[in-house]
Amino acid sequence: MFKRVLIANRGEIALRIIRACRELGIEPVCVYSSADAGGPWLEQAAQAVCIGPPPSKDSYLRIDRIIAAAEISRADAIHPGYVFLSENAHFAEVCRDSGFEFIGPSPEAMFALGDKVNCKRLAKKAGTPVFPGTEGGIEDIDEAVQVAKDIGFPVIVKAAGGGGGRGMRIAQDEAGLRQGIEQARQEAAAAFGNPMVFVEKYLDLARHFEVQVIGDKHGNAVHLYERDCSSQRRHQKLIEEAPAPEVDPAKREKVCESAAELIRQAKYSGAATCEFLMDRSQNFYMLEVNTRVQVEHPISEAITGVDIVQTGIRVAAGERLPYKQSDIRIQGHAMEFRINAEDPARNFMPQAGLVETWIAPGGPGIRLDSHVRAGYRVPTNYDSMVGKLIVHAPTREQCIRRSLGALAEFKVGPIKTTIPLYQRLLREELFVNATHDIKYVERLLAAT
Amino acid sequence: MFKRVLIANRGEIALRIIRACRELGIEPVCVYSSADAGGPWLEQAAQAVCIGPPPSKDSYLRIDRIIAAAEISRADAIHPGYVFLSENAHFAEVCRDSGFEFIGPSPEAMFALGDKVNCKRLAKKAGTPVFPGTEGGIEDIDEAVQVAKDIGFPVIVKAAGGGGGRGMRIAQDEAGLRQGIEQARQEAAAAFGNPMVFVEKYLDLARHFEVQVIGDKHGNAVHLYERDCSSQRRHQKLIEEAPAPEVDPAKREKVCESAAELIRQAKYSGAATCEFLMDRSQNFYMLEVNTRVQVEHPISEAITGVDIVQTGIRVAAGERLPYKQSDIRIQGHAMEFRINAEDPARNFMPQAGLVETWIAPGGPGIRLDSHVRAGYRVPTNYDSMVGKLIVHAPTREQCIRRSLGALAEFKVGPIKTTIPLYQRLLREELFVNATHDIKYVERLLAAT
Amino acid sequence: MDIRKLKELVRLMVDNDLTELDLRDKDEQATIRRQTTLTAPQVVHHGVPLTPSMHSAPVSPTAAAEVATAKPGASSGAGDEAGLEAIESPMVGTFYAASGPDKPPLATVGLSVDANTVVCLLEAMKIFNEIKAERSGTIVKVLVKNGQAVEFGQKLFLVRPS
Amino acid sequence: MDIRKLKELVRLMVDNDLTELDLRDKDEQATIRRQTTLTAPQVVHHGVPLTPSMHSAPVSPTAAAEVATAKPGASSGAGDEAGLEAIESPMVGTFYAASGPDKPPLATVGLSVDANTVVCLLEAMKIFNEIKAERSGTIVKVLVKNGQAVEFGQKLFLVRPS
Repeated sequence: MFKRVLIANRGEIALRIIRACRELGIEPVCVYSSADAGGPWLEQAAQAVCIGPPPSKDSYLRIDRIIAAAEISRADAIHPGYVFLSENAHFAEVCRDSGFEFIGPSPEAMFALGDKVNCKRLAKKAGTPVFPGTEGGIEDIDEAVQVAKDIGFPVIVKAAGGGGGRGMRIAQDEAGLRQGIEQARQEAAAAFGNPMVFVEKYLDLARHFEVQVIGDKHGNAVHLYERDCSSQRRHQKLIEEAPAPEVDPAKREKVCESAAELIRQAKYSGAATCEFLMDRSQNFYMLEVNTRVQVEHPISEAITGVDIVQTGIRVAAGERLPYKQSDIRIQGHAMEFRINAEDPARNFMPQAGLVETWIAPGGPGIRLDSHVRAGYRVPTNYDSMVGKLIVHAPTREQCIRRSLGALAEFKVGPIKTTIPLYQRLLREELFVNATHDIKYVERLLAAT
Repeated sequence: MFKRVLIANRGEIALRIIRACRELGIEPVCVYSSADAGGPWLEQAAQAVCIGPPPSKDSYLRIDRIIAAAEISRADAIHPGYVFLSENAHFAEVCRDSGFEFIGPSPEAMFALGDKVNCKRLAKKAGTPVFPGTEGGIEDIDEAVQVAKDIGFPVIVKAAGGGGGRGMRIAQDEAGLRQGIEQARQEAAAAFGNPMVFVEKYLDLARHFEVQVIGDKHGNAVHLYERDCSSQRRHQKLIEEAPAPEVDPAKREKVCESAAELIRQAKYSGAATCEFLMDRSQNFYMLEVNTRVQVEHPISEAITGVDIVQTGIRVAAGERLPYKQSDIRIQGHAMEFRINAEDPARNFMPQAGLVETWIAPGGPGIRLDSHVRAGYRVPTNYDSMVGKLIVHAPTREQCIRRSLGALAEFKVGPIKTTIPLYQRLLREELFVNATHDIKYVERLLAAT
Repeated sequence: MDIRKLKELVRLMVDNDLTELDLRDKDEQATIRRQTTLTAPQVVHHGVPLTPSMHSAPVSPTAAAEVATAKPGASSGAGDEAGLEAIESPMVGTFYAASGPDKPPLATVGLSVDANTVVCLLEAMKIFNEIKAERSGTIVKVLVKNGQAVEFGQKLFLVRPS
Repeated sequence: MDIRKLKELVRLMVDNDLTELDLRDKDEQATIRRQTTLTAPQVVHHGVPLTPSMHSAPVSPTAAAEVATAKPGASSGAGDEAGLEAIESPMVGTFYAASGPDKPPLATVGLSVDANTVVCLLEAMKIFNEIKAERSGTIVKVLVKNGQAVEFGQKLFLVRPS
């Protein structure tokens, strides 16, 4: 096992990793930017090294400084957390080349699943369901129409070289598709210098369904079942829950096992998440694989009893996964609420500044992962999440009730947070009945 | 189910019951003394009624005022919490007579187990192990000597009518016993007007082992396994853990089942605790039965997944126990630390006053039950417990590590608390190896 | 005298249609009167200060009571008008302004009171307790309504001391 | 120029016993020198400001480094003496006072410096970076020891500006 682990991150996830290290008998070392000097989580580290000024690009994204900090602190491994350098295969490679174990997948496995074309190819091999559609670019429009008829409308036309919404068209029927392909080709040619487009199934009222998987360096991998993260705004997850409500148990087992098989095929070690969309008939279509621990990992910990962060460190140190798939059972229901310093009443305006009041909820089934305390100043430089409230209860109904209680107890001020939004969403019929989809939050917000 | 429950208590247990009510869809009503006006837990109640001035005898112990508060708030049941009126059979009777369900046992069952002679008789019938010894008073000293020889020295001579340590003598051998009986008789005669004494087995290096049991009004009862509360000072529990470490599984099953049988025999409904001493050979001797929910109930909740407070309310409303004994399994290890506002460095001097700093620990496996927040003023009128830290982890070793981390994160000031004492005890070899006993804390404190 | 004993006495009276009970011993003294029709309470006096006077009538307290939501000290907002004193509730219960439904209020604005003037009744556990002004002066405001639930310390009347 | 590329260059040098490498293209410029014996680093100059100068020597950084425990701004306690300015570390690494083990310190108390005076080396990832005074004045205090680990923003020298 490692003696000292450097944590290349900040805030709540740095604190989460500190706690995991401490319990494994590892000394956690933090790096921090000068904006985070005095950050409460740093007190809990064995050592803290300032690596640069506030902007991430000059501190938390500076590979050379992070490696230098690992050198001077004599760490033997580096944990990237999430965001920042966590999905940067180059960083993983530099860590390895500099003699530090990267706590995450090998650069090769990260690349294999991070590249969408390669990932889709692997997924098909592993039996992981992907979006049907033309695989490569469209040469012949009639052929594209035939594919669309086979998979059923609506479909989406996407530019092969594209991104950012350009070169994309949603088609509801054949006429729309023919027109859409023409337009998308022109747009893609102009925008990316590459007119190649392809056609995939389009889902508009889907739910976001993601499978937590974890593998070791010995070819073992298990899934820890799934999370439903359909409560989103601008692709930012707000509420996550595990397990996904009202899902057919046999379909759940099948898609979760296919996700575990995918990371086995990729020779992947560490935690990963396979993200899917689930349509109303509970068909699954993989979106992408996140090759790191995720913000919402605690709800999977709650329902399975597995400590994902500790396991990630242990497999990075070469240990075998300490459990088999048959050891993993779903117990109860869990929800996570991302407490963001944003004002939901004023278009989610960010709320950096002094936190004067921070009264956290407690009691049975309540977990709070947060680096914040009264007197903490939220810096303007990083994301607005100031904590995660994780609620675990025997059933989904009880979890909603317990969550409403905890949110009512949770007092933060004078900065505004997303707490009132969650109090509203937990009373929305669509959410309560699990008939929601990835757009319901935006529809609700637009309607008011 | 009840519509509205009046909580005849304060502080953390009032908050615990509020949370349970809320999740059951019940409106919680609090009573409070004027010393507790503005108490943070009152904000979470549906209604709060001031019932008197600060002294408990004029407020939390005033049966008439509590009943009056139940009347004006139109409650249909009363929860006594712990301490105060919780083991007062008269109060239970007044509640019933006034048309309010008492959330706890019937007055008859409370009396049956609360009376030590009656309880011991029932225990023998149920197969619950009790202290061997003369059952009634001693007429003939030679006979007492023979009993002592049969059960083995040391023995304790106790006055039948006694209490408060008077009329008690510990005897290590026959000579000591003969002398002790004489002295105890004289002392008892003088003190209680009743010279009758009896002899029981005496344990000095025992561990405190208590079994959580819960019954319904339909004759069902289960145990939720045990807690070890050997870390005590002046009979006040400091650290509790569940399950008891290093106990033979077959012996555990047997004593726990005998405790469940005892409350079945007593036709007891609600939560109760059978307290035992356990000697080094893991023999058990019942001390008494507590006929209420206990301070340390959360660690049993942690290892069994059962919500004891909610279950207590449900059985009081007439529901059947929602689980059978075979549903109850021990999962992991849990410890509770009573955070008392006392200065361990200054002979545990009470520390009432303003809490300026209150930074609670968090993360996986951490539960905090507390009514305190920064800005709260601890009143001088009640006990010094300001919160309970409950830590759950897969093994005892991991639980100790996780607890050390949580205690290091927990910052309270300027008032002193027992946190530093626990940081010390968790590193004590006797505790770590589970070779401790009910006197080890006092021996350690005396040695420093 | 504990509640159980009192309740037993009241039950004895109801069961046996008694209308008055007067008990005295060296520590305790109680006078209980009841009416057998569904009318309002009738006031009684108590002897030993620590023993409350009581009156039992089969009036449903919950039907008459309004739920108290105000906090003591915040219940009127007028308690600290210059020179005024408040008569506060010494118990939890339901406020009755008069000693019977057909009777006039015991205390109205303008009434001169002294320490022993009974200004209202407070009912709890079917027992009616008379509340005295405990001071001399003039009632200037009645802060609670007939039938309203009150908690300990709640301000009932404002008095201008004489 | 990314780290991977630099590290590959250094590895290329070590593997092939090169002592100097000079690269230029339109965006980047790098000069790397190394010694093949276990001696101290040798200083190099860099051309384009954004490209750090580098020097590689097979010196174990962890063997030489002491763990930094001080917080920036709290590292000296002397940074705000009246009229004095601090030269702060622009990076994380190990402080070397001299350009070689047999060489005298680059900056000692009393030395007059200008903006371009190299006052020390900071090593990270086996690359030695020269640190300039960035101001004119006289060194009045050296705040860190040879071989000590320093973090970003840590005060290295106090200078009395001229």
